Amino acid sequence: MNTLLIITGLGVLCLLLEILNFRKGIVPFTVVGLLVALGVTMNDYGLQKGFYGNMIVVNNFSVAFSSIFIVLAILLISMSDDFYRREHAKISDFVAIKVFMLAGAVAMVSFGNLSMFFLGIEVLSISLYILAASNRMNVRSNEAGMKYFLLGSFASGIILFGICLIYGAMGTFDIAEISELSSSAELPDWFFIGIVLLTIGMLFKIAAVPFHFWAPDVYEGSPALTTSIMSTLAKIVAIATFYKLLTGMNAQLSVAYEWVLLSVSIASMTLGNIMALRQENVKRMLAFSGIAHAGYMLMAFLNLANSASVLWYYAAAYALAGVAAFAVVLNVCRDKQDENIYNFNGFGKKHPVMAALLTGALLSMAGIPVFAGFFAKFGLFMHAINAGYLVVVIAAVINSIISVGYYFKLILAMYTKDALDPVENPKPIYVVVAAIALLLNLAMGLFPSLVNNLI
Amino acid sequence: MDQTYILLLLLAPLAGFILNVFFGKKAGHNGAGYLATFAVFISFCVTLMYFLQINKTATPVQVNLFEWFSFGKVTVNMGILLDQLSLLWLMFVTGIGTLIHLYSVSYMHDDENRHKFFAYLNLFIFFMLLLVTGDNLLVMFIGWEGVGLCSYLLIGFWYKNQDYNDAAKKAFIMNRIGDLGFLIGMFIIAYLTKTLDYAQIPDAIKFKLSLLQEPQQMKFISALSIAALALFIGACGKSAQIPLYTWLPDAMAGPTPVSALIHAATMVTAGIFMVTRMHFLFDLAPNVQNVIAIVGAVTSIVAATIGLVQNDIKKVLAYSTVSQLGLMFLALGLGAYEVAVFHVITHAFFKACLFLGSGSVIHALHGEQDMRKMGALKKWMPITYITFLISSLAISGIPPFSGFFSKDEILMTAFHENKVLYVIGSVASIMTAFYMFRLLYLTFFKDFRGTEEQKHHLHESPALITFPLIVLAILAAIGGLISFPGASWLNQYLAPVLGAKEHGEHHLGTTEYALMAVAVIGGLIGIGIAYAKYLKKGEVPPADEEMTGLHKVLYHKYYIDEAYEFLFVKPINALSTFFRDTLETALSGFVYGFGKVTNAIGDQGRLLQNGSVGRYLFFFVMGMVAIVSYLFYNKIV
Amino acid sequence: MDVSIVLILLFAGALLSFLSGDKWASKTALLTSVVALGASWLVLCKHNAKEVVGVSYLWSQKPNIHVALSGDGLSLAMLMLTTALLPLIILSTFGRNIQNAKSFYSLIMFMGFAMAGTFLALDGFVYYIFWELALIPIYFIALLWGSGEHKDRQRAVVKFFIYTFAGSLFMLAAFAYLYTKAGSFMWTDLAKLDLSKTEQIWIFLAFFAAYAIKIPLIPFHTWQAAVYEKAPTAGTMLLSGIMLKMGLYSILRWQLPIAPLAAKSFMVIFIWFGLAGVLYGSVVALRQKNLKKLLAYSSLAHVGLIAAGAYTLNKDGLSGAVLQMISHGFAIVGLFLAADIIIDRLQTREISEMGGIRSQAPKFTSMFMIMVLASVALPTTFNFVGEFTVLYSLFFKKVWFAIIGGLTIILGAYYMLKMFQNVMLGETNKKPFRDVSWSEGLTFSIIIAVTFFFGLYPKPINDLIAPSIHQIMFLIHSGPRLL
Amino acid sequence: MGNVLNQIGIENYIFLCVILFSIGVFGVLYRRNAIIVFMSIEIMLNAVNLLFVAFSTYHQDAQGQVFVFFSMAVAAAEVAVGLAILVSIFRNLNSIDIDNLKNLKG
Repeated sequence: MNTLLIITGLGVLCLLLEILNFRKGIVPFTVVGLLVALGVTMNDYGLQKGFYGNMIVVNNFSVAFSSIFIVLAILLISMSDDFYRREHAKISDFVAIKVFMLAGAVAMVSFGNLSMFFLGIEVLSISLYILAASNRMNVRSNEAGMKYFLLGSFASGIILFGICLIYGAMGTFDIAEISELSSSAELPDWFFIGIVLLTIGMLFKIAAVPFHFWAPDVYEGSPALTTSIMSTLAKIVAIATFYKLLTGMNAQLSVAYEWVLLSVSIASMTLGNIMALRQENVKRMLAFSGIAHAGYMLMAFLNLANSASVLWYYAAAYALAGVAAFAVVLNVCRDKQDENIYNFNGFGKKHPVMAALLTGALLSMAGIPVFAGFFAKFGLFMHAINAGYLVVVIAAVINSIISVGYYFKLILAMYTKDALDPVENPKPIYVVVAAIALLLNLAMGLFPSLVNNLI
Repeated sequence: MDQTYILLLLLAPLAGFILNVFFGKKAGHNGAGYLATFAVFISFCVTLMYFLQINKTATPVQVNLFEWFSFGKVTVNMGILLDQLSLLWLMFVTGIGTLIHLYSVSYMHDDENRHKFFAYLNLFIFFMLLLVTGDNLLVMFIGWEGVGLCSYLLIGFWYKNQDYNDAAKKAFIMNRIGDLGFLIGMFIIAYLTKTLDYAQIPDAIKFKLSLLQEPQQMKFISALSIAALALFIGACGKSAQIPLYTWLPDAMAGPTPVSALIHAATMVTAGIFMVTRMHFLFDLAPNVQNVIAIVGAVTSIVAATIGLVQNDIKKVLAYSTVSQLGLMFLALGLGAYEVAVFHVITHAFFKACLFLGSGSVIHALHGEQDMRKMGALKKWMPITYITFLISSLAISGIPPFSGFFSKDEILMTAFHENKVLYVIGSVASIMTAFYMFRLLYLTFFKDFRGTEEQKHHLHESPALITFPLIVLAILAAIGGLISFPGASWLNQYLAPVLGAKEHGEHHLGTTEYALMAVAVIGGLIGIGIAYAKYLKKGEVPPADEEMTGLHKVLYHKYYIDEAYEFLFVKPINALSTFFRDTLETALSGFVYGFGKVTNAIGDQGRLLQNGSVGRYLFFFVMGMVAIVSYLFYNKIV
Repeated sequence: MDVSIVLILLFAGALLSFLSGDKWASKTALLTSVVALGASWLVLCKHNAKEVVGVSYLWSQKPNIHVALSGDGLSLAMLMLTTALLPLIILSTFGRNIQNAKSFYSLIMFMGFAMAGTFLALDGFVYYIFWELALIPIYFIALLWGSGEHKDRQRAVVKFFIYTFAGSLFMLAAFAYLYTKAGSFMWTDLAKLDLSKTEQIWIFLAFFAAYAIKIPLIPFHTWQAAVYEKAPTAGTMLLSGIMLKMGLYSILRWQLPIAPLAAKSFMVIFIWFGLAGVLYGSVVALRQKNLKKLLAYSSLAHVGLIAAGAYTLNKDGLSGAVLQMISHGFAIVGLFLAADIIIDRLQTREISEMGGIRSQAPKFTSMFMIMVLASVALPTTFNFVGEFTVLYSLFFKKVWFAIIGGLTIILGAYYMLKMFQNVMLGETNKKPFRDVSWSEGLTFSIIIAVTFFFGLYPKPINDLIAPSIHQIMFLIHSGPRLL
Repeated sequence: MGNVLNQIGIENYIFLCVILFSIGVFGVLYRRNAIIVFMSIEIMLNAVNLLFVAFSTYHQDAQGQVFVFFSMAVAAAEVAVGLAILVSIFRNLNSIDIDNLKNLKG
């Protein structure tokens, strides 16, 4: 509960600091503030309590996810100073929007009421629209913002419709009450239609096939830092929220519904991986990789009970690896026109440490031990087998094989090609962020029991 | 005590090998040679000691050195067995071995790698000793493969000539074909009897047979027959029998002492040794014995016919060796093991002598081997000539030389068993007499046909070469005494090993004397034809391109090598090329194909993502419709 | 002291090599690998003194994962193979000019660590981790220090990585399935599982995908020759000497005990897989123009025989397979060292451009010859003992198996001697050829010593592995299922 | 009020709103002018708002109507952002046709 207040307050303070002409301090201040918020959040672990008439419900699920969101936000925001060095005057706006977005994210995983959910998702989305289009002079950024906005608000409309039908069926927005009512025998059809519409809206947010089209374009066009937020933080926020929606409302999922999720899952991982193979732009490639990972994560939905930990573990492993990877990408493409793969040529010789970090991050995403990505993937496999869906496991296995193809394309470029540009010193902040993210990722690997026990 | 002596026996040549490998080059000009000779001589002395001992006691010596390894229910020991049979072999292996080492000291004196040569020779002796003395089939197999290796190394000793290397390789591979047979034979025996020790196999077979009923007994025996056949295939490889004989003539690429030691006197008789060793097995398998006899007879005649027209002095001797080995197998196939052994021994004497003699000739002619370029050598090389003559008479079966006795025994046995085989053997003998004397006349008589340069250098070989010749010639002359018809020391000596023979000894009746006479006459006919053709008419064999008809076919060895090339080597190489170029590429392409297809789909997929918001929205709505209608269809909503 | 000390030492070796800098990396790696060898020797002594050297720590309660390291004879034998070959492989690189040496040696040591872990792990999960970890270093070794056209090399290495990774992912799925059944990854628990035949078949096939590619058996071998050729020789040695043994070892340790029914029902098919490899590898090797490729195909033929032996499911097959794994490990490292020496001196890989070396380098020739002879399994070499036992096990199943498998002794002799002839013999080569250096000579000498020692006295290894083989045999044949 | 709802039936409200929503959807699908697309989205949102109100009455529950305020506020914010983006697009491209946005593809 306090988390939300602290984060929102922090956002407002950012704007105030700008007024106080204290620009240089904004990012460190925010990071410190977020660390406090992280502490406060983790302090709530084990708590099970509703606030404000159950608008906000704190439980292990929300704490676990909020914590990882905040960690990601800290890592991402700390790179802002260098990233926005050309528009440093507006740094407060950029940081504040990110912080507000984080508030939306936290609201999305700790809602106890559908209205809170809706507000959260809108806060998050609108912040992202702005961030996507934040490079005003760049047509590509404009285009990304516009595409994201159009499709996103369309999806918002559908989500809203879904909420409306659920409300119509239940007469309440309160999750707990809906959960109670949904176990009663007679339910109007609207309820299910509402669930389906919500599902579709959320599938859009996590960029699952066939609602994924926006993702590659938007990721490519947006400023790189925004892309990194979208592909890591926003993605796992959406997936966590989706999970919470389905479990929270205690919707008895039918077999047919599970088959829908299954098909979407397989389609997402297959399409994501195959399309990623031929991408030249790293951001775009990672966008498709994100689609594939969304597909993997949907495997956790095949049997909702007990899969929260698996999902958290996967999401955290994926996002941390993503942040590490993007930190390196941000550094490499700092002064480049685009993020094409050839920018990475010879990087292994130029900056062995950063190259190693990127390699580690990619290996984690590919699911190779000892990185957390491996344990996460394995946890998902076991979960799916337990749920009795061997098909999806086999599909995931085949997809993992394909995915190696493009992850290693980048590694190959770094280590085997000759550099185009002279050596330049890496900015320490990116190294630090990447290192921290990867270390966290590795540390998770040492505690595979988190897969089952956290939530 | 026995263990020490046996180790001395075995390890002396091995030590010689090791010392020569590491220090041979530094051991002075002839140091390596004398060292090697000494090493073999030590073995000879130990052998002699045991040989004298066993003549008195008639009890074999058996020593287990250590446990080697075990498989199935069989445990294989590094065991040494010195019985009558192995000691007999040891006697001539080490005895002739010593002589040939000595001979080589002079023969190889100007070769830069002589220390290696002697090292290999020592190694060969070591493996040969192991082959002969092992108390089970696997230890024999070590020696079996080991001598094959040394044969390979020595044939290809002049490694700069790739033809020689080809010959060496061919020898090794042909032998390996036989070795596979040997292996399979061993497997069957191990499987059926749970042992590979010679001492235990007969008992195990008897025990098994006593347990089995009639039909199973037949099965058991037929399985043993297959084992016998497989072992015989092994023997074919090592002892150069049809169809695996073609390596032996090519093996003449090696230095002449090698041909004498390995490819005439010792290694090639290993097959006969093995069959004799396993005689109880072959006795159980009459069908296999028939096969052996037929193969032996056919080999002897085929090789003899080829030998008729060869012009390379060593090639003639090589085919003669194959032919004689065939005769030995003929005897083996007829169950007359002691006769075969007898011929092995006499053959070792005269064939070693012949090879060394030819070596002496080649030495004198600085490497010339073509008989068409020799002649009249007896003038310059009397000792060589005389020893050569004695050995030729021996091999031609002219009494009282040793070959007469042993060959006559074989033919006599054949006459009693199977007349057809007798006729084949006799014809082969006549041919032998012919080509040996053809060789003799072409080499030592008439005029010298070589260059003036060669003529200028002609000289008798030094004492180191002639001494072994003389010793061997004496042995070739008197070797027949060990199994004098009617009072055979050899048969008695071998009786404990080979058991009481149903053949027994041929008691000398009219038939026997008649047969002897026929054989002698046959030999004389052969010599006579050679005399008429080459001495009287003074013919010289035609140049290669002038040959016609049968002569040409024979000269080209019935085109067997070409046939093998066409039937086996070419197809397998073609297959290899096909695999390498086509199948590998296809398989590899198939695997890459997965990647290619996936990439192609990826490329096509990119067209779907055309950047149009309208299309994205359209797919969005379509997806939504699809999901909703699917759920409706399943009556879930 | 238990087996984990060896792993720790190897890992420390990787770190130290990296930290010691380019100049000292090779020495550090050699030193630490020798220390690791010593440690595994001590562990082996303790094992022989009937002390328990295996360990098991609980890593995570739920999911139930143990860091369990086996201390039985089979694992220790393979551990000895790894730690004994590692110093030799490192030694063989001395005198070569290696760029960025600290990473190179660090990766080699790390790979040794991962492979040793694979041989030791008794918990399926930990085993899989080591299994995959071993893949990463060899990928980089082959990619960065390899030779040949950059594009070809990249193609070959990436294919190798994806291919083997693909295979192992199926194994991962199988482990996931097994865990849902057994609630544990421990080998003992998995082997105890009473799975239905269908389940066993699928699990068997999933494992097979991983192992057939790793070993490799035909037709899954297409990565092999190219990678062996392109990788630096140290990498090739790691691959052929140790890494492919991972697959063979895993057949014995994991595949057969967990899915014995499947192994029994399809025994003939899998024996044929092995035998087909023997024939195919031998035949292809006959006409290879490239020295390293030729050795790669010879390796294909040998491992085919080993796999066929393992799939016979009898005692001789299994123990013969282990013996041959070890002997092949030494022999192939020796052969690749010889190949590396030639390639280093002559700067070519084409056999047609070689020849006439013997007169220039007599010592080298002798050593190479002995390696060739070991490879063709001449009696008294270690390889003979293994090959003989395996062939006997094949004979035990069917005579034809032994005959076809036995063709290896003919064809093997053919292509090896042909290679030797074309590479070493003939008229003296015009290019100068330096005889073996001290480090090369030492490496050869050790390999030769091992080859002959165990060729004449394989009993120590036989005694070491016998209990493990017995246990595995028991698991395979004694139905469901007691341990 | 309740009577009216009873007379008409809640289903009909749903149908109406679905139709309105669909009109919005089709508008989004068919129109290329960004402003009109925005308006179509607004129609979708407002259709839902209408339904919220209807349900609110149906359930005799004020929450639904409160939600409508939320959603209207959110919609306004959304459109504000959208228009801002549109303005910068217009500055860069001199066009507000969404079909011109095809730089990013593949």
